[in-house]
Amino acid sequence: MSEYVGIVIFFVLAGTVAGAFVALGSVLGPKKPSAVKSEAFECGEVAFSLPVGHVAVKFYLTAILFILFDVELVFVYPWAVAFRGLGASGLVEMVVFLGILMAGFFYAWDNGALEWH
Amino acid sequence: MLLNVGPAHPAMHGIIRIVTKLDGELVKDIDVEIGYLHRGFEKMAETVDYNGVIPYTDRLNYVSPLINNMGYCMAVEKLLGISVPERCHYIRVIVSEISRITDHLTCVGAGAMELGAFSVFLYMIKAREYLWELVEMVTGARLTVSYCRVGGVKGDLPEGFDERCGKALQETRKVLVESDALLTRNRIFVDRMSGTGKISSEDAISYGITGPFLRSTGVAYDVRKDCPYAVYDRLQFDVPVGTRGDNYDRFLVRMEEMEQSIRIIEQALRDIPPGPFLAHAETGRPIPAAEMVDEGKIGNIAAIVDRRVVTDPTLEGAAKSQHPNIEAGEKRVFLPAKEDTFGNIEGLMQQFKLVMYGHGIRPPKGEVYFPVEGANGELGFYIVSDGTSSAYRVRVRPPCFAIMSALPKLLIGDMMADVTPTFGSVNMIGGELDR
Amino acid sequence: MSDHAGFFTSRLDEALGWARKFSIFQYPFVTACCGMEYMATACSHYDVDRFGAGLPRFSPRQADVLFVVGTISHKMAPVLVRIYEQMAEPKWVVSFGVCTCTGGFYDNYATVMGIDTIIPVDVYIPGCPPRPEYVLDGLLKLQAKIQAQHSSGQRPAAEIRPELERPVFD
Amino acid sequence: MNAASLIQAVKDRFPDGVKASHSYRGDATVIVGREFLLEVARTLKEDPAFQMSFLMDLTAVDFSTFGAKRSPAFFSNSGVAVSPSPEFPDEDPWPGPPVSHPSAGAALGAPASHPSAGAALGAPGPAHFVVVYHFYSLPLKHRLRLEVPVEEDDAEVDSLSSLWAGADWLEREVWDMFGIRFRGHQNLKRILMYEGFAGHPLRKDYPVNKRQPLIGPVN
Repeated sequence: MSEYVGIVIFFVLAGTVAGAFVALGSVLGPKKPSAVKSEAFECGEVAFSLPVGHVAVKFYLTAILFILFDVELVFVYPWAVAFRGLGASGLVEMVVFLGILMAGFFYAWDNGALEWH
Repeated sequence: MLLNVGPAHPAMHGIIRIVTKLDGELVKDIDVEIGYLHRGFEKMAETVDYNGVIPYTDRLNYVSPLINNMGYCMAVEKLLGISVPERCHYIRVIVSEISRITDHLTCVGAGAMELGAFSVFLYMIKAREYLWELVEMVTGARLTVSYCRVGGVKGDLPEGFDERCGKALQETRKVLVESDALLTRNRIFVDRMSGTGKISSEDAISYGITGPFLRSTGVAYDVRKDCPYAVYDRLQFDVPVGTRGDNYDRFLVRMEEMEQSIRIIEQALRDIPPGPFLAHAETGRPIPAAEMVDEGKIGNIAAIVDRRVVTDPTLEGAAKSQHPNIEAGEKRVFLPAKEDTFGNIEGLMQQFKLVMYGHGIRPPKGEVYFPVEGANGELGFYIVSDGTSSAYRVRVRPPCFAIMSALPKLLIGDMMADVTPTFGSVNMIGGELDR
Repeated sequence: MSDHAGFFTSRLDEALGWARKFSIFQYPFVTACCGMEYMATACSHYDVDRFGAGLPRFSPRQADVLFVVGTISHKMAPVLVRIYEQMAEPKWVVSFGVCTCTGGFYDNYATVMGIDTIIPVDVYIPGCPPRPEYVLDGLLKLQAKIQAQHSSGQRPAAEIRPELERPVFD
Repeated sequence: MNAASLIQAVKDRFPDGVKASHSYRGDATVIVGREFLLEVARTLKEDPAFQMSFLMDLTAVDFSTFGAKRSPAFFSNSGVAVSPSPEFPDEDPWPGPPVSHPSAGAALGAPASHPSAGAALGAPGPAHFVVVYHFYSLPLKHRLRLEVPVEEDDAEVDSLSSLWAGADWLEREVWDMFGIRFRGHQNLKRILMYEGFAGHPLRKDYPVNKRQPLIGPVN
């Protein structure tokens, strides 16, 4: 139980500091909403169309690839922390895990998913 | 999607509006809208007299103001049919080249900053500060200098200019070497700059593009070499030429041109015809003006009656003796030395005839076109005169106007992120584009 | 009670004024030659960052001070007013250079003769272009104004200049 | 080739097209009738004798008040504008602004009479507008100026944007500033001023500080 106290204190501190800034900002800052202020800012001109509606599929593809390969890091971190205790078998498991991941990456790379056009 | 990269955008240097039709990140079509900094230079040039136009010419290409000054003054001198003494030609070449270096420094620095290389921007602006201190030493102002006059320049090069100029150029060379090391083989910079904003030399010529932009496509057209003016035909310098005509080549051409400009300045400083900076010592024992005034105040007339007053040759007015080094010896064009204006009636009459409204410089009726190599290309002044003291029509051929008209050809097919480096290397200056 | 509250709110005003004064996020609305002098002021030699105003924010949402730098033509005026209105309170306006103060020597059909005819201005920095030292002095005046301002940030109504008729001569 | 031979070459190519020519201060200048413009421009570009690769500059000049006495200074109440004669004697004087020939039936070989101030209607008098083109040849390194006189009522000239792409924006600016239309130009609309601006500012009859603000007072 005791080692979790550190994490709790960390989150409490983060919460209060962030909350304080937001609260002070909204309380002390003067607010004068106006019609023009709520419109989208497009370099000083009236925006043609807000970027609503369909977006090119390329953005979606890149975003998915990023999430795929970035989330894997979540598994690598605890492994790295407990690396001493796991010994050789832990190393082999991680190599296999990363191997599968890299195979997927090379497949995507080969297919040109990373190219933009 | 229709996106508005509008006038108030950091990459658009604040005054261009590009409406881009985007397909994802690809730029499909572009509509460029300019004119946000149109200040009516050509209309104002018709209301003031010939020397009054010079402050307006500083604000055309305000990054290299001295080149505009020289271009306009040489055009009016061609209209008048007078020529300037040797030393004045050399002074004009020196300050024009200093101004060209500051223009390239600002352009390359801002271009690199927009790609994230902020430190290169800080180094280059530091180098520009050294050169601006030099310009301030010669002309009195950092940016809006109005140094040139029809028929000469405002004042001679001050004493100790050579050492200060040598030091400043050495600092600039050091910054150029640093920036070259930082940028030229930098993987991100090369990837962002090479291949984007390409234009072929035929298109460039058809659009009327000149200057570093045209030279990066492989055409070696430089007004200083093809139609040499001032003393450029006596100075050795070569014209850097690119091959592919993309942003990276323009960056290399500008960096090399700065090196050539430094070379020109050193040659010009070496063989500038010597004109005495200060009044000749042997004709009358020189006494500083302030001292003379003090002596006069306490009534010690005997000490000052045969002395020759010495005033600083630049800001307080040109000392009489070295005045002929910098003016065309044409009484109807150039203001007399301060000592003459207050010393004798001829000087006072000459001053009156040049300054009073309706008098001033009155060239014959005629029209004249004079091209000069500006920092962005051929900067031409077309002047029509109707014999009165103010120009009938002054037309500036803005070099970056042609480049901007080719912007759709540069940007269509590139990605949205390539608009910034391309626009950085177009070096569009609002004052010159919209006049 | 009121002076006690007064004591508390004036302490708060001073604290707020001090906080806002040294964390100016500026929106450089750069159009013309003054931009070169603005670059020189913002860079390492004259360094505006010493006064806490070093961070340019190119979106009106995140900017406190609108630096209007360079001539504003009639074609640019609606853009300037729109950006001013889209800035979040508390906001200030600095008119940088004589073209923004009074139109400079471009007294013709194309130029707005002074931006205080279209938006309220707090600090005027004359000069064509103003030397970096003028700009830093203008910044100090702005900081004094921010310090002395009431925490609610409302400012005296901007006095638009009286309508002066000018001789139209060709 | 130098100015004289260049002018002579153009004259041989278009004997009736070229109305007049001069090389004042060494600038080879040819004055061409409006209907010959496109032809002359095409030959200047494609003919190996000229090879004018660059259309350097395209502008216009409003000669309506050329030579008229200047208005007195706004501060001088004497009502008399002092404008003494130019002090620079000129050995080869400039032959004056281009003379416009009435478009209906160009009088062949009309004498380039010295520009008399009050030209009778129809008689060749100084043109109201002159469209000025500056060409430069990269291979042959020579420059030529082409002037096309245009009248106020139908101020229209052929567009060169089909020959040089640079002409597109230059012509839009001349339309914006002078109100001279260009036949065959794709989208001839204002480039420097805003759409709501009435009038053409660089004309001599447009006062300097007549403002039409989009926002804010008129002062």
